[in-house]
Amino acid sequence: MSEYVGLGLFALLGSVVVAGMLTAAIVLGPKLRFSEKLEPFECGERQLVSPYQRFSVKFYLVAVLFILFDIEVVFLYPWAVVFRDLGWFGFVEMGLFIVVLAAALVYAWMKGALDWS
Amino acid sequence: MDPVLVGKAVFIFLVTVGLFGPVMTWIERKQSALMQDRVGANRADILGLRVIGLFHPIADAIKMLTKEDTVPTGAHRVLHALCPFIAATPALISFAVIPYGGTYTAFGREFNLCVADLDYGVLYIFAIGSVATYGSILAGWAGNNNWGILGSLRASAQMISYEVALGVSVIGMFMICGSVRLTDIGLVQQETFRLFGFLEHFGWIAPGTGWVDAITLPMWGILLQPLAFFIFLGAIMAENKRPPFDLPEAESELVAGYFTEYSGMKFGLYLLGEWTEVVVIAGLVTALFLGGWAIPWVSDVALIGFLSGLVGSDWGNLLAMLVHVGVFLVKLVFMIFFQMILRWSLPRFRYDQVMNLGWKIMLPLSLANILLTGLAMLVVQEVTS
Amino acid sequence: MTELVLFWLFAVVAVAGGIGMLLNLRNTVASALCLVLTMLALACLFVLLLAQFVGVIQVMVYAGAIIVLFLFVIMLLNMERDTLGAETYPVVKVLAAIFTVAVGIKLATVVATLRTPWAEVDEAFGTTREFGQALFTDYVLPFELASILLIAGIVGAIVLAKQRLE
Amino acid sequence: MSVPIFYYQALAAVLFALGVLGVLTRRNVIVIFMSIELMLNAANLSLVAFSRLWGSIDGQVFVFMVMVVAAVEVAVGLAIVISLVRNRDTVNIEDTSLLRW
Repeated sequence: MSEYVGLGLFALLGSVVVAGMLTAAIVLGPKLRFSEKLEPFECGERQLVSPYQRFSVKFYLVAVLFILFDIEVVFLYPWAVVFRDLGWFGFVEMGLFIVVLAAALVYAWMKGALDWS
Repeated sequence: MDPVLVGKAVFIFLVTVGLFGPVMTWIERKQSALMQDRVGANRADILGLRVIGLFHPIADAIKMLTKEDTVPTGAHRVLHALCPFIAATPALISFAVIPYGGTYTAFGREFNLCVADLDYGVLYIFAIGSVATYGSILAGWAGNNNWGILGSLRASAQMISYEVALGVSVIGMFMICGSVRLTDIGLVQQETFRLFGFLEHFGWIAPGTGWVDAITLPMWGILLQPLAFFIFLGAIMAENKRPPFDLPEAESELVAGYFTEYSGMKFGLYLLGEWTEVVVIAGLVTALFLGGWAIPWVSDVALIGFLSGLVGSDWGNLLAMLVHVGVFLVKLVFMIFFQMILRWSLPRFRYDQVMNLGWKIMLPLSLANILLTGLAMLVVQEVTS
Repeated sequence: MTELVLFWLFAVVAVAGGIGMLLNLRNTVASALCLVLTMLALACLFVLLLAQFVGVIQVMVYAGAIIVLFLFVIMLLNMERDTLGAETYPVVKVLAAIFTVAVGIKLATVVATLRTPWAEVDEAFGTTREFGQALFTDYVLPFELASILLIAGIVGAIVLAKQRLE
Repeated sequence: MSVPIFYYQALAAVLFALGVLGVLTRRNVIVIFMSIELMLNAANLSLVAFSRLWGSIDGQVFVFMVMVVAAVEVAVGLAIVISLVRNRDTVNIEDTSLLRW
């Protein structure tokens, strides 16, 4: 488990440095606050519409495609590692898997889930 | 705790974050000056001493630290402070698994130049990178700003789109190396293959022909998987959201995108994360595709043997270590420079172009690349066995 | 000893994340982030149990993809402005609590009988290679069926979400 | 291994119970989905612990399958939520007792 000691040390270094910078900036910076300054930036105008609106469902479709292909990639990693041992058998089984998922991609493509205009 | 381990961790942390991170502001300006034929950043001075603008990073750091930290009204205060942290930390801690040298034995100790030689090395970087997505998704949402939230949505949709292409493109390399551990991948890339060896296997020429044995190429990823290399580089640059993929922060459209409402060091942390990620990308590309610490045609064993013959086994090993770290750093700097050149020479994509590139070009191509690589490997196995 | 300390650390974080998710009545985004905390703590526990590969995949899939999808939906639909009012009637709450405690106790009594010592495992346990060997030899059929499930998921999600879009 | 298997299983039980509590008491559909994820994760922890206990990798393979199911469930489930919000403008589970509208 010695590699995890190094990893933990590195993670600790990284987070301490970032946290230190954040706190240093909050402590060191000037604090002159008035309501105009604290308004959300809108190129000098008052905010007319709330940023919290409903957005296009396109973003959701991209995220769904992402999740399902992420799962596919996750299957590909262990497969790639043992590919040499599996030989033709492994090639055929992953070929089937990829073809099925490619069909899903084609379906999404045809349905226009990937069109941004 | 093992002092060697601490030394390794601190060394590579200082190099990537302490040295390259801040100096990137300088490199970026100097590089843009070079591309645009100007002198560039050279104003900051200490007592009249300018040293080709090298004091600019220091000036930047001081400026960032002493700027006011504003949190807009209506923002979610905790998340607003947390987001820069989530965005910057993953980049800083992902260099831990990248090896910057091989394994050496000197003075009765074994030195393995990788902070954490994990079995799932590359996946660690991908996993950490996927957590970094939160830094950009939530930044705009926490800031209560129209530009911010639009930038957030664009950023996160872009990042997740390219994460798929990124993950699929390296599979070919994993298949060839039979491992996802970065040190294993580095070792495989030390070997060489005979470019015209197939002539011999097909029986077209007699075995032992001199010129067939003489023409060899190192088994670098860029030579074995050229398509994967370009897809990987493009996808990982899109992940980092730097130009030409800087849609989420397009100044002319979205002010500053998801970090519109961030000032001072919080803003600086986004930049620091971005720059550190440039270094991590360079390191990862070097380790995966450019042979890591390897010198082409010279294997670790040969180099260590040669140097041991000159100065004895212990010092020979240490010298070889230095040489390898040097070679790795040269490749790293080259990749950083390459990214900078792309940044300043390509125009920004349109959003639909970015999404099309990820889903309709890179993903199918990299899937095809996997099948082709598999087929090629199996055929080679059949022929040679 | 170190292991025990680490176990308690991650266990506390995991449970705190779960509780945080339940108690955040107003802010769904904060709920989702608490769940991320639980997922990350669980990934660390997996590594502690030598399931390294599954641990890193846990981060990639749950923290990196599934919760991101949740956040997308919360942001797209702008749930923050929806008021849900009081969160169920007190009677239901009490009943639910009793039921939950009963489930918990039942599960705990079942697992409390486990006294088997940990098996001896070699270095390779839980590595990507060993995992791949098991998945692509003994579990080929579930693996292929997973692709059918995934394509069904994609089709279902697209049909449902694109409904009345045009 | 200084930590008894009981600890891991008890933690899994606690997380599962938290998930059950979430499903039973919360009315926000999205939070209910998250609670289901929590339960699936508790099951995952249990599987991984047993896999380590018997020294057999099979439990970890099952975790993979659970992840696939979780991903698909979330994708379709949240698509239903989106269409629910479009049609009825609510995420409250109690407003969705009608089977058709």
